[in-house]
Amino acid sequence: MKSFTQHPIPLKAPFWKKAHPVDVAYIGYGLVIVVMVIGSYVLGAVNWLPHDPAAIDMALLNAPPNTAGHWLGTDFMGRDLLTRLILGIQAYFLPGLTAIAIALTVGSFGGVVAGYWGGRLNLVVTYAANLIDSFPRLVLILLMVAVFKPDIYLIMIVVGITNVPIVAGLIKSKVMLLKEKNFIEAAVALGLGNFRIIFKHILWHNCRALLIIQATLGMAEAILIETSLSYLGFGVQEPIPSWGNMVQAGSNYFLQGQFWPSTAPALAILFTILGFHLLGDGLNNILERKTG
Amino acid sequence: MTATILEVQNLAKHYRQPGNLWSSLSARSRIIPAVDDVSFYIKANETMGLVGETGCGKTTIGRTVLKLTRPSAGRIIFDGQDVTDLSPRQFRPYRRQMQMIFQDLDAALNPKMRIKAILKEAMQVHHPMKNGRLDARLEELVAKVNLKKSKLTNYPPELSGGEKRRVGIARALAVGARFLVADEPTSALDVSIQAQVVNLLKQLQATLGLSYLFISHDLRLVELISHKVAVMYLGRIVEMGLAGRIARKPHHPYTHILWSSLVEKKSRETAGIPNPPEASTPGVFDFQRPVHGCRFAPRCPVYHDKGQPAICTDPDATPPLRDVDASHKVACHFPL
Amino acid sequence: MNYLPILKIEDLCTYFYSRSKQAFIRSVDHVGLQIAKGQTLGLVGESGSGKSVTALSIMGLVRGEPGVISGSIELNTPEGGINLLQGLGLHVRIHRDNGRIMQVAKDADAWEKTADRNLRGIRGKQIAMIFQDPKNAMNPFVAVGRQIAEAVRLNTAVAGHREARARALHWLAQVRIDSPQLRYHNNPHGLSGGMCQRAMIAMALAAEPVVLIADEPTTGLDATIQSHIVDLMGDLKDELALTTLLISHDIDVIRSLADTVAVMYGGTIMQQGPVQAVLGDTGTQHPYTAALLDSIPDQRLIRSKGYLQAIRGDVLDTMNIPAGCRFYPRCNKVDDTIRAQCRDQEPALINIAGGHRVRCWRFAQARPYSGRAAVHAMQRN
Amino acid sequence: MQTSALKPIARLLTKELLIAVLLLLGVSLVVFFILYLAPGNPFATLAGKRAGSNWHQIQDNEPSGAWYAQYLHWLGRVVQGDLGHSTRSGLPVFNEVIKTGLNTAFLTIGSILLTLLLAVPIAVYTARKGLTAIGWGLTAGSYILAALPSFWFGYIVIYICIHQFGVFPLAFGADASQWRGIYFLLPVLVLGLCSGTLSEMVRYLREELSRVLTEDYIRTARAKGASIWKHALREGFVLPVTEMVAAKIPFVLGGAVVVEQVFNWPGMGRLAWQAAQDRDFPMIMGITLMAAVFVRTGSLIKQVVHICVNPRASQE
Repeated sequence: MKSFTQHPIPLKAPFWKKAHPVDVAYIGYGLVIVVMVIGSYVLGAVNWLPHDPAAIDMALLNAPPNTAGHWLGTDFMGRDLLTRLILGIQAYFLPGLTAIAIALTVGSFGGVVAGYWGGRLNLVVTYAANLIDSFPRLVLILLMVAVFKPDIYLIMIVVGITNVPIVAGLIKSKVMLLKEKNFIEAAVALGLGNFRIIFKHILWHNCRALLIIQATLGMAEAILIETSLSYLGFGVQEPIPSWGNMVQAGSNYFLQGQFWPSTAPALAILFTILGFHLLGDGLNNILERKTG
Repeated sequence: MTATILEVQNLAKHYRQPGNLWSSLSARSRIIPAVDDVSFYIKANETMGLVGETGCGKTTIGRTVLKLTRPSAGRIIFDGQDVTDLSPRQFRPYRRQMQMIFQDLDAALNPKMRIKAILKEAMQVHHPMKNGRLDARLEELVAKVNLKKSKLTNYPPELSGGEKRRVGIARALAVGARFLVADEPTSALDVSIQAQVVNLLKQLQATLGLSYLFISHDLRLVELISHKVAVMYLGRIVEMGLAGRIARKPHHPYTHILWSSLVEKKSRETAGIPNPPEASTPGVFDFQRPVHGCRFAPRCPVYHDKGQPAICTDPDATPPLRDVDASHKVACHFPL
Repeated sequence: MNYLPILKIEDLCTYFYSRSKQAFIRSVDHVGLQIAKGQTLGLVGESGSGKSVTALSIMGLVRGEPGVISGSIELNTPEGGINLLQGLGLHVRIHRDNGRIMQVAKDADAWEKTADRNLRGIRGKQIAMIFQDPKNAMNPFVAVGRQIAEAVRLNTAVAGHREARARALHWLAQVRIDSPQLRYHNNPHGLSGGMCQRAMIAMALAAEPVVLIADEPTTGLDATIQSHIVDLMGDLKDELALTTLLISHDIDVIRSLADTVAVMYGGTIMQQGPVQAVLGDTGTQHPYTAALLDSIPDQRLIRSKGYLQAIRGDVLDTMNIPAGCRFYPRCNKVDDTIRAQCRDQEPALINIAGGHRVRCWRFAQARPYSGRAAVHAMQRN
Repeated sequence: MQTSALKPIARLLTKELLIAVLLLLGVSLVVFFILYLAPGNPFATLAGKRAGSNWHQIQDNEPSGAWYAQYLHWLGRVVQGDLGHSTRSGLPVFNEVIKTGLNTAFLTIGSILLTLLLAVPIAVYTARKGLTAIGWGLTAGSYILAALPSFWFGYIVIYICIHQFGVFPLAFGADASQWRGIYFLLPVLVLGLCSGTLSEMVRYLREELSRVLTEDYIRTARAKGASIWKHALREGFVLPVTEMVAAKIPFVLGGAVVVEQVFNWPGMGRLAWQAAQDRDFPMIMGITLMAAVFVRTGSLIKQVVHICVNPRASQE
């Protein structure tokens, strides 16, 4: 039995009461993850870490959690796992933001051009988007890595570019929707300039939620790609820690039954990516569907 | 004699049929004449009604007049000035004199902006002003359209249909427009709200001296609010004249059918002319048929009664808009 | 009335719950209707008055929570009568405060299961429905002829594909579609609006239903096409002796097709009775009906180019139903003798002549019509 | 289907085919330019380093020219199926790519089928019932799988296999023939669960299906007593599934690079990895082109299905 009660006077409810509780839980969890990621980045940046990330302790190899002051144990060279996990964020944070920035700016540009002016420009943008979509991302990255060099920023630029079609497609369909509702025409009739219509009315008022969602998903993507590349040996290189090369290094001891050194970073990846995905999902449900 | 505020001469708008690869390669792209050779004028403080079926090009005329789309041919003369070839920048000063009320209630209303912000933006586009004065003007404006002041802090989705329409009208007035294109301003509204909006438009015309191009398919409202009425069929004006005469003494068979098809009338009197056969796709241009000749012929009861005279389908004899009376024109070879 | 109505609705309530406002949208609030055999009942009202939801409630097609919560819908066919809401009272608990529903608990799954069982063999077969916006209401991926043939096979004794096709062609011809053989293969978007509406009517008729519900069959069509459809429906009514529930916001459509009329406002019926009594110039109208008729321009007004008599205020928001008469805030016929009553107390439907009922305190001398009894009966189930 | 409807469909198909060809030309141009702009232009330097390779001959035939001449020359060879020879092994790239490409195709198709097999029931269940406890759990599960690093998950699977079944996939590369059946299943399992497509598929299919179930025509179907699933099938199931499969092929191919590495699967992804390590340009170029062909084929099939299912597209 599902029960519905009318309150005598309708409440002026805050948004978290209006939203579905599952969405609120998603967003709450996602925000916790975002705070932790930013916090870790700051900790790493000011070098405020529990241990020296490079201090090798040959006596304590692959130690389980909570041994000798190492809360999360140590890796195959006896280095503190927690410290390296916190520091590992450095490998993603700025490169990930680069990828997001490229995807959002180029994608918004393409989407607006295709949707707002349409016609030939739309054909050009669609062709370019399909062209980018024709490359499997990892294969393209391997090509770039082989031709140039395995550099995390280069990789993230490629990730950003391969995300452009997604953003462009979303923005374009949003603009088309507004066009269909004569919204843009009304703004033109009022005498507003193209610049103001595009930036204020289209991008700021009607696409910002969408861009935020894409940004959260972009961060998750950056982490997963780096992890895969680390495994393939093209990611961030030792001794600089990244979660990807930590899982990779740890998994060499997997078959000997030493699970922990690779499981810890793998769980970090799992929870972080889950956080970004759920944040995106929850925001999507609340911001896009309700008002759309 | 009042001044002519808008004059349209031989306006045409042709659309290319949405490109498919082969047609663009073979350069045989088909032209859809959405509006063809349309001329009319509107005087200050006057309302011209534009009626016709869906897809007959009446909205296209409204949009072309406001230069929201570029005409293929013809001239648009606003307030004695030819504005047809002005660039968007040159045309901007005219935008504050001519505005549009869109059929879609939400068209002008950014769902993420409060009503207040929407109206303030409209007021400041052409007349930047200080906040104090802005608020005073805003209050004036809201009072003009009978909108509750408490609604100013709401977002558009929280308003009812009638309120949205009022905001739409207020927005058009905010820039100081003298000429409004009202594209089906009542079609999305309930009967009781329709009456309010029509009254508001009439009242604004009386107090502010506005001119309207009133586009609607509701014949009775058009008749009530308009001084002149133009009847369109497939992109052409087939009859034009004073509202009362068009309604009661039509000369074109199509106009006759339109008015006699009013369900209200039919429930009381029987129509003199039998209903025409319903074309497979009424109101949509059929490319298989020739563009010239009388476009209404296939559905025209007179054409069928008269034994399908050749002149009606003669490609070189498109019936011109002729005077049949003082200020009453009709485009038909055999006017009623 | 000494005949048995074919469709008899009593005290129907369909609510929706707004999570953000934490309030009920009382779309259909204690509605009672009946249609006699061969008659057309016109249900007229503005948007949000609950006419369409009433139709969907009959068909068991209401989406959203909690949906239908109480009432009875009796269908009396030659084979016998059935209450479409039979046994559903078990799955819902209603808490009232001062006679107003304030809390509803509903077991949606159990409700739906029982309702589907009640409706089996009735939905589509005994009661068919014509929807508004036919282009979206017909499957865009399937040829209209095949959709009609499907209705034939599902709801009549005709089982074979070949015969069903023949029947579908017959119905296409019946609704005056020329060259049905060609149109049979068209998809809905390949037809014009009027054609599509005809096909929709053909699909509903193909089931040879006992009751036909037509929800805004002319809305969104051009004036000339509207009159074609109205003509068609008038002809079909005579030819097939249909029992029809016709829903429209267009008083002219109702006037030309209906035998009896019910006027809805804010989720309930304000006035019902024979069409001449309700929509004619009788003077015994509900203030709302009278105001509605006044807001349509008539010839005299058009000639004088005067102002319309608009109803002040906005259409009632069924989330905030006032304590008294629903129309009180917009009514221009309230005088001081009844003002307090109008404001504080909801009037009942009052029978002022045979079958002509009005929900207004101005007619309070007449005998009130009780529609509440059925609720209590149902709760005891 | 009526014969009159076939003509526009044929026309649309030729159009799609043309677009696919144009896109593949674009892909080849992009690949060419990446190499052309690479430090030291591999087209020039490689030839000098590896005297015995075919690259030398290419350079011989067409020693120096404008970039477009180089491109056209190269393209001419590509069209003839000559992608050059691997600088590492000296084998013809075309044959290698086809051989490993087939293996990868098996893996990719298998894993997409597995993903669908899991995603469709979850999507249908949650679209019908809403987010109940079970639906929520299943959805959460799909999210968790999508967030796991696939190679780590692969190691877990291998570990479990060793300990539970005593089957050890290390035997793969060397003597794969007798183990093929089992070995085939493990990478498919890992790739199908863990390539990040599962959660997106669940979400997209659920959203599309629940959107379609609220369409007016579904209500009409119920009103006439017809099955809503039958009417929702085309728009709510066939279209989104093909859409999703086509959109996810590039991701799955990317995932295959990692999974092939974990399971020593002799596919294109592993070859790409090898080539990237050795800076074997002809090889990685060939693989990229081949992957693009895969992707384009996928979306071509999608377009065909869309055109056949949705007559609106053909009449527009």
